[in-house]
Amino acid sequence: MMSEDITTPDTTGETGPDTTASSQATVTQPAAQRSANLLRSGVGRNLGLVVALVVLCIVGVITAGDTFATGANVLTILRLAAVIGVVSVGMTFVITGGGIDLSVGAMVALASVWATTLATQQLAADYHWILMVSTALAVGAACGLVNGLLIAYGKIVPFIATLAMLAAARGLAEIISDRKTQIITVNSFVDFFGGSLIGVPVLVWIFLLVAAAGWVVLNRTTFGRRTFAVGGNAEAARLAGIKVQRHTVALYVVAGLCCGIAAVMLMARTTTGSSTHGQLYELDAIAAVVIGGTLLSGGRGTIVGTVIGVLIFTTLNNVFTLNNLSISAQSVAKGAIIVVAVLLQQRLAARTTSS
Amino acid sequence: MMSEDITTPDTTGETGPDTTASSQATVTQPAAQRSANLLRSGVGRNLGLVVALVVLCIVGVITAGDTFATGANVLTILRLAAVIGVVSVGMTFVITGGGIDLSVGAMVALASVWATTLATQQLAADYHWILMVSTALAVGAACGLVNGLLIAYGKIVPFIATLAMLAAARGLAEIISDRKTQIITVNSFVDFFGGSLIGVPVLVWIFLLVAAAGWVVLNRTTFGRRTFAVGGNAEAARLAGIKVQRHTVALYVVAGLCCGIAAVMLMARTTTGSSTHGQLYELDAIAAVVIGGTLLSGGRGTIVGTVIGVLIFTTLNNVFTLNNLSISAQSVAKGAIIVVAVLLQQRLAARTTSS
Amino acid sequence: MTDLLTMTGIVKEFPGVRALDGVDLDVRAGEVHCLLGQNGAGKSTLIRVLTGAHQPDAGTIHLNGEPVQLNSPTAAIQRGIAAIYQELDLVPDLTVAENIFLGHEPARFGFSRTHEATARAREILQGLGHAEIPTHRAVGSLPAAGQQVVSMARALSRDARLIVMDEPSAVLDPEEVSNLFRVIRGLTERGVAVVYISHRLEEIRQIGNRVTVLKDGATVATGLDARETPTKELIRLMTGRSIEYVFPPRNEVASTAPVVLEVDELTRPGEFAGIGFTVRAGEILGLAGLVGSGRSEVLETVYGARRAASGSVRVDGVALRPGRVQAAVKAGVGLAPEERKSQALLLDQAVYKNITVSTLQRFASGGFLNNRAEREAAAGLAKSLDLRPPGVDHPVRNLSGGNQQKVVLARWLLRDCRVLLLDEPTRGVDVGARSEIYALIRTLAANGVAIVLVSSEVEEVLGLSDRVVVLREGRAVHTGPAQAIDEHQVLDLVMEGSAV
Amino acid sequence: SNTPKTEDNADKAPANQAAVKNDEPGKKVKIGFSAPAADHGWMGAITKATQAEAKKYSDVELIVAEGTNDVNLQISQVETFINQKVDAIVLLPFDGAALTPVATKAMEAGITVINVDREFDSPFAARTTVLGDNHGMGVSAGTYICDQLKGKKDAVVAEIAGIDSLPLTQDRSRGFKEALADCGLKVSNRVAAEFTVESGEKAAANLLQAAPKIDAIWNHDDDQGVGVMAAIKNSGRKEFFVVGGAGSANVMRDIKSGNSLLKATVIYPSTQGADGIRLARLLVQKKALGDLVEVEVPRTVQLYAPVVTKENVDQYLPTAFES
Ligand SMILES: Nc1ncnc2c1ncn2[C@@H]1O[C@H](COP(=O)(O)OP(=O)(O)OP(=O)(O)O)[C@@H](O)[C@H]1O
Ligand SMILES: Nc1ncnc2c1ncn2[C@@H]1O[C@H](COP(=O)(O)OP(=O)(O)OP(=O)(O)O)[C@@H](O)[C@H]1O
Ligand SMILES: [Mg+2]
Ligand SMILES: [Mg+2]
Repeated sequence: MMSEDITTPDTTGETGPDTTASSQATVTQPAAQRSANLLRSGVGRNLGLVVALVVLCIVGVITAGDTFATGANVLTILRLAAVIGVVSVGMTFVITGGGIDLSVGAMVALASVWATTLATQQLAADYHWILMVSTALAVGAACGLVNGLLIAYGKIVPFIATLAMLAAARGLAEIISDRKTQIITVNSFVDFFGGSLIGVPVLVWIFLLVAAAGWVVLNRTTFGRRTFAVGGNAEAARLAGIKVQRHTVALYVVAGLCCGIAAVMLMARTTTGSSTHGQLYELDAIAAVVIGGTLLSGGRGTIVGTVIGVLIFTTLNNVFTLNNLSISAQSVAKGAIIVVAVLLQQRLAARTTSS
Repeated sequence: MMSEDITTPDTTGETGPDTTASSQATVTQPAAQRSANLLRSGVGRNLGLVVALVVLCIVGVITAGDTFATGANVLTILRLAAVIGVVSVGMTFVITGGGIDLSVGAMVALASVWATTLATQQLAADYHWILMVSTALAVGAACGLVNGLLIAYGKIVPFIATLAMLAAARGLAEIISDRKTQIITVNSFVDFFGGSLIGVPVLVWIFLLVAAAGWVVLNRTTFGRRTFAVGGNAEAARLAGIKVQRHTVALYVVAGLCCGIAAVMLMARTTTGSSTHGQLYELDAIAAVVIGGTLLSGGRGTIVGTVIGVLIFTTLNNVFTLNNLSISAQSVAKGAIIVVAVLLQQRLAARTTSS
Repeated sequence: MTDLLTMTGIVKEFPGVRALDGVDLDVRAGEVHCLLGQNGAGKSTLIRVLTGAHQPDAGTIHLNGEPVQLNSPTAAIQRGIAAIYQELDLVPDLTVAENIFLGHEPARFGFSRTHEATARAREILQGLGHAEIPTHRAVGSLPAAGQQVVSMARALSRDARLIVMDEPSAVLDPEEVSNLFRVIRGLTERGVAVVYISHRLEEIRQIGNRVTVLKDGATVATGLDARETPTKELIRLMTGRSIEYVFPPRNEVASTAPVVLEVDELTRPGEFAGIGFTVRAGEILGLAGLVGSGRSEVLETVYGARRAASGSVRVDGVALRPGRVQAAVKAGVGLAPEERKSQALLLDQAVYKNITVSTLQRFASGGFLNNRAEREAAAGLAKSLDLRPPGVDHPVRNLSGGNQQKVVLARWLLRDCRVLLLDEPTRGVDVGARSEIYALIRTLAANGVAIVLVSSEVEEVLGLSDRVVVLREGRAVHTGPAQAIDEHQVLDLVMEGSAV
Repeated sequence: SNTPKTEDNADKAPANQAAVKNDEPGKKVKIGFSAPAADHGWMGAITKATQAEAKKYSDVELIVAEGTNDVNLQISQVETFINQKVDAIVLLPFDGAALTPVATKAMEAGITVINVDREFDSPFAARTTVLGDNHGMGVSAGTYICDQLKGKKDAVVAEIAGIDSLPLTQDRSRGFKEALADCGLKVSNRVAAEFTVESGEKAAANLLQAAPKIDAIWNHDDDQGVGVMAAIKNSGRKEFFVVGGAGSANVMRDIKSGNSLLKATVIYPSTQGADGIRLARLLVQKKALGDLVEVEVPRTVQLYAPVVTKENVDQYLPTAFES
């Protein structure tokens, strides 16, 4: 997208986007300084977002202190964030790799429906709920695979390929479920995923795990490094010997898998599978990813930013609900707050890097 | 988006993206050959799309011949295409210029609501319906202006800025209309825009005019050239002395203006203004633009392709409805057809250019 | 002669880097003023300040004795300053004519006058000796040299008083360079001033009047006579040391050394046909030819980035699957492509990540990367290539052009290749680093790597390779030992039968 | 109570005596309200009516959450209400089954849950359920059409449904089909819109092409009906009559005027949320529903789906919603 191009040059004349604090670091720096740099660069890049989140929390405390700052409310926010958060982690991979996935919501719906058909539930009741989970994951991954193949080998623009998947997967979900909401009767499934571990809901644990795994894979593995390369310059990646097509397929499978996980979480939360699940998740997820600082044109991505982005949106919803704003005013306020948060993020990021 | 990068190289080894028929033409070609080339390249680039549309029509004739191939039905398709078509023309400009606009649907809603408030309608009844039209256009252009300023000068990624506008404009539309459907009582307005000229509905004329104007501006004016430049390489455009920021603002104003026109058309079609108008237009418009061959990353765009893209989607709906297909089956079929159309388009385009 | 342009005390800081630290430059009307300096010395930055693309943090600019503020490219253009930038700034999907007139399209009431633009573009291209470039073709589909010509045409299309050329000759072959010089002389005769940047000192001697030398963002000498100042002195001013600008001695390739790369009857219609050669372990094969003779295409086809229509490529006797980069990589073939920005670099990524991207497996265990090992390996190479600034954590985008080229090269040096295909490895690299690169290439060969080298500098091809293949219009017209042929013979071979 | 425009239904019009007594301010009641996104007129009217109703009581504090079609978000809104320790929750779930667990959780936390319009699938999830009669709507519309077309054996009947994936749409269509079958008719053409004016216009335009001759159309929703009527007007066709659904004021005025193709509409009250507020208040304040002998508020209140025609329109017009 353009913004990147016109963002920097005109007034400041900068073209390099990634001049974080670490640029001064040399190879011989001591470990302490290196980790200080790491911290500084991590915070620096996301400082604005963190500040936006903190401001939002402060507003929450001031306007609805007694309920906002309670443990239960924090868990409510986290539970809400968990489902869309997992989807957004997958989306971060796809976007960092230079693609986009509009079919996430539809994949969540299809996976939830498929995993809650009578047949699957019967099997799960007879053997183990793990069968339902694997069905959801398999459906998600398979949809992702189709996306990936269409894009990498069929050479269809990601936007169109995943738009087609959106239509097809939701239609299929409707056909399978006959547009009825399928209720989960496998209690062991609901009990496990609806439960808590050390006071933290299992759903939140899953979100944390997925986010942590996503961070490690994106920043500490060859797979992640290649994702940046493919998204940053696919031709250069190809000439550097990276299997670009295969990697692209893998990225969409990751996104599909995340949708499968999200479907399981949503099934647990609602005790249902339905073709209407996950509506507009594509917009929510892309918004969280982009506000988090991942470049829509690929080549730059951050899981931490995505997680903060998701938290900003969910906290916003929570604060709105607590404060009983008029619904239409909520929309207007949301738009304004998004703009302010991004502007804040830019100003603060510019300050930390130039100092 | 990535696809562009991985599209070509691997099997064919081409890296130049635009090796259309014209690449063989030499400097000294006579005018006749030049225009033949133009035709060839125009058809060549859109051949697959045209074929897809024709196939669709053939399917329509076979499955519902008696009703499909009537003049009335063709006008129905065109009337349906008109509103989203005008929005898509505006979207083509924004995307060609390297941006994106998610707020089109919300702008249509806001413009329609603003232009149908009691006060505006009263004024229009007293003086002329042109007042309603100008209100809608002004609201659309103003929203576009805000988008443009946020993106060009506020340096907010287009995706986020227009997402914020989406929320804000729809919220504002709800506040103004108090969520009521505002019925238009100015008969002169409805009569004019609901009428026909030489057998063709006024709405279709407007669509044709907007598309033609869009084509001329994009392909025959300096504004159009600069749009390609800004979208293709914003830094190069800046160094060439183009005022990139101002141009970007202008592009979003164009998109907003088109939304204002679309709002007027929708008002005429439904005889109402409503905050629920234009839902998901952003996806529909982007899909039409992208399937038409405009590059989502900017720098390449075609109005003709966009128009064909819009027609494909509307004809698809029409054929489905004529055949009384279930909505779910429609979804699945739609996904499949999109994929097939794009693949067809690519294969055929590849053939015409390599011959 | 009066000074047309005076820049004094120009300072430009980037986060963490002081690119310009008090630079002075004065240019007279009608002269060719050469700007010399090592990679990263600040030449391009100075140019971008002059053209309004960057805003200086301090310093003054006078044009014709008047102080001016150049706060946007438009401002500079309006004052008659035009530029050819080092990184080609063209819009790939626009046509040649559209690119030339970008920003000042011939138009009436906003409607572009395509015919007028085409006619005028053709005129300008003719003046540059490139009437053959089709004005309606998308610039992105032209080879690098063609794009460079378009970039020059664009600068000439403005009625400029001062034209800045940042390494315009880097992608041009000797004939085209003399073409360019003819154009420059024409300009200066009309009183236009030219600021000329190049790392090729012999060009400075041919075309330059006066020289300004930059070092580490400061002017170290100004007003030197371009013809009289001894080369040694120039190099000393630039680098602070004296460097013998010669090629390192050849190692003898044993005739028993195994043949590593065999290319046989390789053909891609329209690009090249019937290309065949072999390279032994430790041997350097040079490909000479004019720009557009198909050298890059041959390399890319050998590498599998393009699919051959017919013919075969064997490495160690095993045929590679055509059109498969993977197959080549697996067999130990590496390609350093010619267009660093589009084909090689991940501009937003740190230097070390760019260097290790082809060798990730080496720094990983179980898929997990060891960043420290990566950094250290990259830093070692950065040091031996004299990368400036030496840190490996900067994004590559912020490096100067020559230093970006060094990063590309470092990537392939890091990899243990059986066959290394080098396309224009020294493009834009300064004299100091150049001799380091020559030495490195020789060392690689000595270690048994088979190397194919493409360069537009005939001297470099001859000086470095053991054997040369001369290409003309996609066909090999000569194959033989490098020592048995001299520059003139090569030029005769490549030009023979050409229309010019 | 006062303005009949936004509250009150025909079936409890005479309850004023008891209602007045119930209306006297009592213990303060904090009520949370959550509903799907107001992406169509009826849903907008629901929220408006609910808010208006709550304003009438000095002892009611209403907290309205943003409308959403994401069940995950709606669940978290209910969780937030629980955290806020509201006394009652009036919940119009996007998907009844999906919101059942969290509603049950709210009930377990001692909060009175009133389920509106789309039913939970567990009796423990709500204290009281207020429902429209979707199946009944279809039956009423079908019966009316049968009556009007009496004797016409091969009549072409078309149906313009609402959002097809909602159970309520499916219920309406089922009822319609059953009623038509009773008189030997069937639905010849069926299209689905999205409850919005625009989608109604689009669906109708296509439908009119698909069926060159029609005798009757049932349109599920009067707000989308504005678009349907616009499309019909545009086509210039007049050979059929139209039956609406939901019962907006616009449509009733059309029916009253008598010169519209719209001959009747089937009421689907948009006051269900408002009724939910009243019931919630009564339940929390432990009051009885006036005019019932029973001391407890009933478990289910199903609203009636009468057919409005020119003959009886005056009776319904005052309570119709302005969409
Ligand atoms: N946008 C930027 N951000 C940060 N540093 C920059 C930026 N642009 C240039 N630099 C730094 O400024 C210094 C001067 O760069 P410049 O491009 O002017 O060198 P140069 O003399 O043109 O070298 P070359 O001969 O390699 O082209 C380099 O150290 C470079 O890394
Ligand atoms: N100046 C030019 N104008 C138009 N077309 C050109 C020009 N130069 C080359 N071409 C075309 O490009 C093709 C190959 O160009 P390319 O630059 O890749 O060759 P090369 O020998 O590798 O030169 P270099 O080493 O400079 O890249 C040729 O088929 C030729 O037709
Ligand atoms: Mg430079
Ligand atoms: Mg080359």
